[in-house]
Amino acid sequence: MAAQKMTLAKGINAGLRAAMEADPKVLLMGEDVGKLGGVFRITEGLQKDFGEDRVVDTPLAESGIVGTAIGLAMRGYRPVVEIQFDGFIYPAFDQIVSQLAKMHARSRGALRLPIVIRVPFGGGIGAVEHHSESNEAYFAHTAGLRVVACSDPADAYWMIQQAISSDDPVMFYEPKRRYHERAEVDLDPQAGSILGLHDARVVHEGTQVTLLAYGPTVKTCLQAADAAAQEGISLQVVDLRSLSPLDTETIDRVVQGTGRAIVVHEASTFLGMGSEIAAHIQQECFHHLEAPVLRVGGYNIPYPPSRFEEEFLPGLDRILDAVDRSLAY
Amino acid sequence: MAAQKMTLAKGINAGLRAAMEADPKVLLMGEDVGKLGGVFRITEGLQKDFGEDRVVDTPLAESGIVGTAIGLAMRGYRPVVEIQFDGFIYPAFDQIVSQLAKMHARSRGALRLPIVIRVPFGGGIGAVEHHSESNEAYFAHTAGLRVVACSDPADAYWMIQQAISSDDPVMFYEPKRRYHERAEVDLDPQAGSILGLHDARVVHEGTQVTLLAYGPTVKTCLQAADAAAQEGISLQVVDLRSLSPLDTETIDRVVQGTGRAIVVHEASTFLGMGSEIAAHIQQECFHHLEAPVLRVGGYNIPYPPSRFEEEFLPGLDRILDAVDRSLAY
Amino acid sequence: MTEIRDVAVHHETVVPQAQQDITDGGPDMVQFVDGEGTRLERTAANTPYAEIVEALTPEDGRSMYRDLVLVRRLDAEGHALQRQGELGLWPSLLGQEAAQVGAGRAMRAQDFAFPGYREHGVAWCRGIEPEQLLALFRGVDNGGWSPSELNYHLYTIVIGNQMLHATGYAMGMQRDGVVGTGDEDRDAAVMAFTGDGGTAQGDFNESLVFAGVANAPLVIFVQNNQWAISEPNYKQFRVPPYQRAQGFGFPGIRVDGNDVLAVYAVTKAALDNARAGQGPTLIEAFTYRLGAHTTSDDPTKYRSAAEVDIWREKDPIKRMRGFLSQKGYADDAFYESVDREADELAVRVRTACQNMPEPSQERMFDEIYVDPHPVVEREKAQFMEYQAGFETQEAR
Amino acid sequence: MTEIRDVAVHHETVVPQAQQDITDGGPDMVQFVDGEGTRLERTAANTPYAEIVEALTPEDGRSMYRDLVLVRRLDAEGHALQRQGELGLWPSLLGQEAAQVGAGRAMRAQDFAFPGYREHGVAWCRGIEPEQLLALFRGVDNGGWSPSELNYHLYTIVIGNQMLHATGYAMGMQRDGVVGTGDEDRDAAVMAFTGDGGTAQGDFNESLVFAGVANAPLVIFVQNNQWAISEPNYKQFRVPPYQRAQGFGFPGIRVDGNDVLAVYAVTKAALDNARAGQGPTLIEAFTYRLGAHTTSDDPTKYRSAAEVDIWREKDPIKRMRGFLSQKGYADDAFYESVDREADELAVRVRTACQNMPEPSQERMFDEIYVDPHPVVEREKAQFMEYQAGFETQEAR
Ligand SMILES: Cc1ncc(C[n+]2csc(CCOP(=O)(O)OP(=O)(O)O)c2C)c(N)n1
Ligand SMILES: Cc1ncc(C[n+]2csc(CCOP(=O)(O)OP(=O)(O)O)c2C)c(N)n1
Ligand SMILES: [Mg+2]
Ligand SMILES: [Mg+2]
Repeated sequence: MAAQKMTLAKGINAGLRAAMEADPKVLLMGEDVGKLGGVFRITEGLQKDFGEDRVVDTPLAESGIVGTAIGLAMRGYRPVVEIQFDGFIYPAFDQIVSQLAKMHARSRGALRLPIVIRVPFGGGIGAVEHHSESNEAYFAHTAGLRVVACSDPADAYWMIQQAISSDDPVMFYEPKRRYHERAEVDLDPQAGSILGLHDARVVHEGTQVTLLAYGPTVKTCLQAADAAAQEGISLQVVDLRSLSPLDTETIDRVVQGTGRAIVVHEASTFLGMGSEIAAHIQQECFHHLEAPVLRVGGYNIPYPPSRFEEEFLPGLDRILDAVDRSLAY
Repeated sequence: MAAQKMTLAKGINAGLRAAMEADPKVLLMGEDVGKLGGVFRITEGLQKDFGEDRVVDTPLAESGIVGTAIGLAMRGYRPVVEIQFDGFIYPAFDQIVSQLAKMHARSRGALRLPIVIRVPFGGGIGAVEHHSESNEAYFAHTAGLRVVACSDPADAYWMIQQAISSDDPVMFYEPKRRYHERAEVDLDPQAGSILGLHDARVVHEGTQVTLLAYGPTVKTCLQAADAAAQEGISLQVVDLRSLSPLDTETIDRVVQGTGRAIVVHEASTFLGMGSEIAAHIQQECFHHLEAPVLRVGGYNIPYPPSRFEEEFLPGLDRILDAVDRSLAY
Repeated sequence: MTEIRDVAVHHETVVPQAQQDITDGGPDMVQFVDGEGTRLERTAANTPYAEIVEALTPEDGRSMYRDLVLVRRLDAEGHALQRQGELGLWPSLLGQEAAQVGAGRAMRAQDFAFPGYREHGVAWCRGIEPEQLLALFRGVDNGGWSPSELNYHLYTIVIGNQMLHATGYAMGMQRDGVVGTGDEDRDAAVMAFTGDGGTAQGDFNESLVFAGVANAPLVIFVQNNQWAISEPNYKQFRVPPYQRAQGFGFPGIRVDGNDVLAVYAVTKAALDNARAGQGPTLIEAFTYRLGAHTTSDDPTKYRSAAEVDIWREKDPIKRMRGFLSQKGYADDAFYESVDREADELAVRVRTACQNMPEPSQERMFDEIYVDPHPVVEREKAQFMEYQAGFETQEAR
Repeated sequence: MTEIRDVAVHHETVVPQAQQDITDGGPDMVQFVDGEGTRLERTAANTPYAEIVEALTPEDGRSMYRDLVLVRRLDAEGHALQRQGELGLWPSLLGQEAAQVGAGRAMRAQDFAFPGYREHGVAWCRGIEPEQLLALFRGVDNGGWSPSELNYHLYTIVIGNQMLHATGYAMGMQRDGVVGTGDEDRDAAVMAFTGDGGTAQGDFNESLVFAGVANAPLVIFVQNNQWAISEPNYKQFRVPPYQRAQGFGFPGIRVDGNDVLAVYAVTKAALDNARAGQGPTLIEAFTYRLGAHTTSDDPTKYRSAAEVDIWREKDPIKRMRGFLSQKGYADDAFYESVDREADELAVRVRTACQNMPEPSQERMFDEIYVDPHPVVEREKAQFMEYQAGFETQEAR
C-alpha cells in the first residue's frame, strides 16, 4: 500500500472504513451519520457500503446514543459513536462518567466496553455557540477513559483504527478546523512512522523552548516555531497526541532538554490540560526548569461569539509572547 | 445573637432557614427535601415551616431539577438545588455547563441565574458506588460558575447564605463525612471572623511546609499538622474554601513564606484541583519554591468499593510522607 | 472475558424502514382550510376550535397574511445575507411560517416564549426587531435582545434545554399567582418550542414529567417539519409526537402546521387553558421544512425533490391568500401593499446587518459574572495591555 | 437587570396534592388471584393472559411459592446482616417478591436482565448465588458476579442508566439474528428493571424512544412500589407508568405486582412477543415497598402506619399460599419443608457473609483498564512499596 495525499477528514473516513472491513462487530452510531455522512461528512459513503445496521442514524439524544452503545458493546459490538459537535456531548456526560468509564472496574474485569466516542472539537470555524468547545479536560480527569487527539491526516487514519481496536473506551478528539487540511498518509501498516496510540511525537526539533500542543494548536505551534526561527529563536514542538494517559516519558525527556516549556491549547487554562502538564513537569523536572511552565490557552470565559474567536484562540502572537516571557527568566 | 454549638449539617440547615426568612424568593428544590428533610436531613423542618411551594420535592430527574431551577431563576426566584449525592449530578451536567454557567454571558448580562447547587461530596462514609465522588474539578474548569467548599459548621452557616445571595451560580460542596462534626458558630453577622465567600483562610500557622486543602481534607491536614508538630515539623494549613476563583493572593503569600506546598484533596490527582494550584504556584512563586508543589489525592481510579476507601483517601500517613518528600528537596 | 458472542453477525437489515405517509397528517389533525384555501366543514377534530376561528375578523385574517409574508421575506433575507458572507449561518423557516405565526399570535403580552433556533416567525410576532435576530448568526452576540423586555427568551441551540427552562418559568408563574385568577390581563402562560427531533431528548421528556406533575401553565409546541437535519420522523419516534402527551397525563393535539387559522385556534385554546390553571398541552404542528436544515446543509443528500414538490404545493401563504380571496376579505391592492412592505423590510434588514458595528474585542470579557471575578478581570487587563502594546507598535 | 418580577409571592400552595388511591390498581390491572388467594374470573384485563396461567402445573405453583419464601428470607437475612454491621447497606425487597419472582421466572436462559439495586428476587431466579449479592453491600466489590455467565447484569445504582444499556443490548440481539427466527431456544429478549421514581429520568424516556424506533426485543419492567424514597407517586407522574408506553408507540400493561401468577403471565407474554420480533412492552407491576427504602431510611418521617397496614394485608406470599391451599396443590408438609429450606438458606447466607475474605488492598488498582496504563501502574507500584515500608517498619 502506497502513501496517499488526503485531508484529515478523509483520513478518519478511511480509517473507519478499514476498521469496519477488518471487524464486522464495528458499528458507527450517531446523528445524521447515514445518508448525510455526518455534518462534517466523516462517515460519507459508509452506510451505503456497510448498511443501516452498521452505520446507524440514531434518535437525537446523546445519552441514548452512548447508553445504547454500552449495551451493544456488552453484546460484543464495538460501537464508534459520533457526537455531532463538542458542545453536544454533555447530555451523555452521565453515561460516559458513571458507566462507560467505570464498567470495567465495576465488573472487576468481567465486562469490557471497547467504545470510541468521536468528538469534533475546538473553534475557529465561525460557528454559533456550543459548536466550538474544547472539553477534553473533563474526560482526562475521569479515571477509566483514554483520551486522545489527532492533529494531522496520518494520525487521523491510524489513531482512529488504534482507538477502535483498544479494548478500553477512548474519547477521540478531532480538530474540526483542521478537517480540510491535506497531507501524505502512509497506508502501509508496517510504516515505521506509526506510533502507539498513547505516544507523543516531537514534530519540530528545537533547543530553547518546548511547545506542547495537541489537536488544532499543533499547527499553530509549528507556525510559531517557523516565525521564531526567523528571529533566531529555536522552538521545539511536541504533539502530545494522547491526553490521558500523557506520554510523560517523552515530556520529561524533551523538557529536561530545553528547560523551558509552554503548553498551548484552546481550552480555558484554569484546570485545562496545561495545568496537569505544568504540575507534572514542575514535579518531575524541578531542577531542570529555567523558567516556570507557561500556559497559553483560551481565556477563562465561555467560548465567545465567533467575531471574537480570533482573539480568544491562542494564536501566533500570544505564543511568541509567552516564548519571550519564558526566555526572560 | 450569641455563638452556638452545632454540627456542620445543622449549620447549613440554619443558614438555609436564615436565607429563606430573609428573602421570599429563595426556594429549595431536590429529591426528598420535603418531609424527609433530604437523605442527610439538611433541609429538616423547612418544608413544614415554609410550605411545599418553597421546599419542593421534585421528580427524580436531575437535569429536570436544574433545568426548571433555571426557569424559576429567570422568573425572579433564587433556587437552592440539592443533589442527593455527588455521583448523581452528572445527568444535570448539560444544564449546568451549557446553560447555568453561560446564561449571563449568553444574554450579555440581561439574565442572572442566582442558583446554588448543593453537592454533598467525598467519601469515607462506607457507601456503595457513586456515593463518594469528588467532582469539583469539572465545575471549577467551567467558566461562568463559582465553586466553593465548606469545611466546618461556621463556614457552613455563613457560606451557604453568601452563596445564596450571590447573583452568580454557585456550586456549593459539602463534606458529607464531616456533617456530624460540631463546633461553635458565631451567629452575629458582624462577627469579625466572617470571610468573603472566595477567601482562603489560614487555619493553622506553621513555617516549614504549607498544606492546602478544602472540604473534608482540611481536618485531615490539621491532624497531620498536630502529628508533625510532635516530630518537630511545623506545618501551615490553609483551608482554600473557594475553588473557583481561587484566592491566589493568599496562596501566593503563604507559599512564598514557606517555599513548600502540598495540595491535599480526595479527587483523583490527574487534573484535580491540585494540578491547577501547582501550575499556578510554580508560575507565580517560581523563585520562592524550595521543592516542587506536591499533590496528595485520591488515586487515578474510579472511587473503589468502601472496604478500600481508607487506603484510597489521602490520610495522615500519606500527607506526612509527602511532607518528608517535600522537605527532602 | 469480554462478552463477544459466538453468534454470526446478522446481515439482513434490522433497522425499521419508514411506514408513515409523511404528507398526510391523518384524521386527528385539526385543519380549517384546505390546500387551496377553501374553508373546510366542521370535523370531529376541528369542532372544539371552530368558535375561535369564527370569532376572527377579516382584519385578523389580513394581518395574519401580512405576518406570513413579512416573516418569509425576513427569512429569505437572512438566507441571502448568509450567502453573501454577512452571516455565518442561517436556519431557514421556509414552509413553517404558518406554524410560527399562528403560535406567536395566539400569545398575550404577559405570556413568555422559549424558542429553539428557527423561530424567527415567533420572534416577529413577539415584537423582536428583525435585525436583532441577526447578531447571533453574524457572530457578534449570542442573542441580540433582552429576554424580559418582550417576554421572548434567547434562542437555545442545545436541543431540549429550553423545554425545562420553560417548565420552570411556568412554575414560577404559578408561585407568582398569575395563573387561574380569572383576570385576563394578568393570567399568563409559557410556550416552549422544539422540533420533531427534539422530542427524543431526555430534557424534552423530563419537561413533560415536571410540567405534568406541577400542572404548569405550559404549552409545548413541536414543529414537526418531518426532518431533523437528515433524519426522517421514523428515526425519531414510532408514533407522532402529539400522542406522547397522553402518556404523561395531559392532552396532545395535532394541527395542520401550514394552516395558520388552525394553528392559531389550537394554540389559543391551549394557552387559555394553561392560563386558567388547567395545565399543560402539547401541540404538534404538522408541517415541512422546505429548505435546507441550515445554510450549511445539503438536503439533496438525503431526500427527494419529489417529496419537496408535494409540500411546496401545501404552501401556507398560498393557502391563506386563497382563503382571503375566496372570502373576499382581501384584494390585489392589499396583496401588493404587503409585498411592498416586505420589500422595505428586506432593505431595512439588509442595511441594518451591513451597518452592524463591529464589537470591540475586550467586550468578550464582560458580563461573564455579575460580581467581580479576579481571573476574568486579570485576563481582561492583560488582554487590553497586550492589545495596547500592538497599537503602540503600529503607531510607531 | 435581573428578571425580578413585581408580582407578590403567591401564598397558597400551587403544588398538586395526591388524588390517586394508592391502594387500588384500577380496572386495567391484570390480576388472577385476590387477596386471599382465590382464583378470579376472567376479566377484560386478564383474559389475554389466562391461557398462560392455565397452562401452569401445580408443581409450577409450588415452585413459585418456594421462590417467594426463599427470596423473602434471603432479603430478611440481608437486612439483619446490615443491622449487625456486616453490610454497609441493604435495600429490602419486602413486599415486592411476587413482582420479582414472576418476572424472573418468565425469562429464558438466553434472555438478559438489567436490574436496578433491589432486584434480589430476579437475581435469585437467574441463578445468582445469594452470597454474591452481598459483596456490593459489604463494600468489597461493586457486584460479585460476571454478568455474562447467567445473563444478569450488575446492579445499577444511577437511576435510569441501565434502561439504555438494556435497549442497546436488545439492539445487539437484533443484529445477532436471535430475534424473530421462530427458534424457541435461540430467540432472545432483554428485561430492564426500574422503579416508579425511575420513570422521571431522561434516560428512562430515551430508552422508550430508542426501543420504540428500533422495535427492540425489550421488556421494560417498572416496579411501582408507590414510593421513591420519601416521594409518593403523584410527585413523579400524573398518570401511572403503564400509560407512558402508548405515547412511544408500544403497549403498556399494568399488572398486580403482588400476584405472582399475573406477573408471570404478563411478563411471559411480553417476552414472547419481544423474542418473536414484535417489539417492546412496558409492564408496570403495581406493588408496595413494605420496608424502608434502605437500611439508612426512616419511613416514619413521610408515611403512615395505616397505609403500610393496608398493604401488609396484600402480602404476595399469603396470597400464593392461599391459592395453593384452596386448590389443594400444597399441604402443610410442603410449607414446612419450604420454611426449613429458608432457614438453611439464611444460615448459608450468613456464614458466607461472615466468611467473605477481606480483599487485599492493592486490588483496587486492578482491572481499571484492559490494556496497561502507566498512571495506574505507577500508583499501584508506589502503593505496594509504601505498604511494604509499613510492614517492614512493623516487623522491626
Ligand atoms: C443536544 C444537541 N444535539 C445535537 C445538536 C445538533 N443539531 C442541531 S439541529 C439538529 C436537528 C434538529 O431537528 P428538529 O428537532 O427536528 O428541529 P428542526 O431543525 O427540524 O427545526 C441537530 C441534530 C444540537 N443542536 N443539540
Ligand atoms: C440519578 C440518581 N439520582 C438519585 C439517586 C438516589 N436515589 C436512590 S434510590 C432513589 C429512589 C428510587 O425510587 P424508585 O425508582 O421508585 O425505586 P425504588 O427505590 O422504590 O425501588 C433515589 C432518589 C440515584 N440513585 N440516582
Ligand atoms: Mg425537524
Ligand atoms: Mg419506588
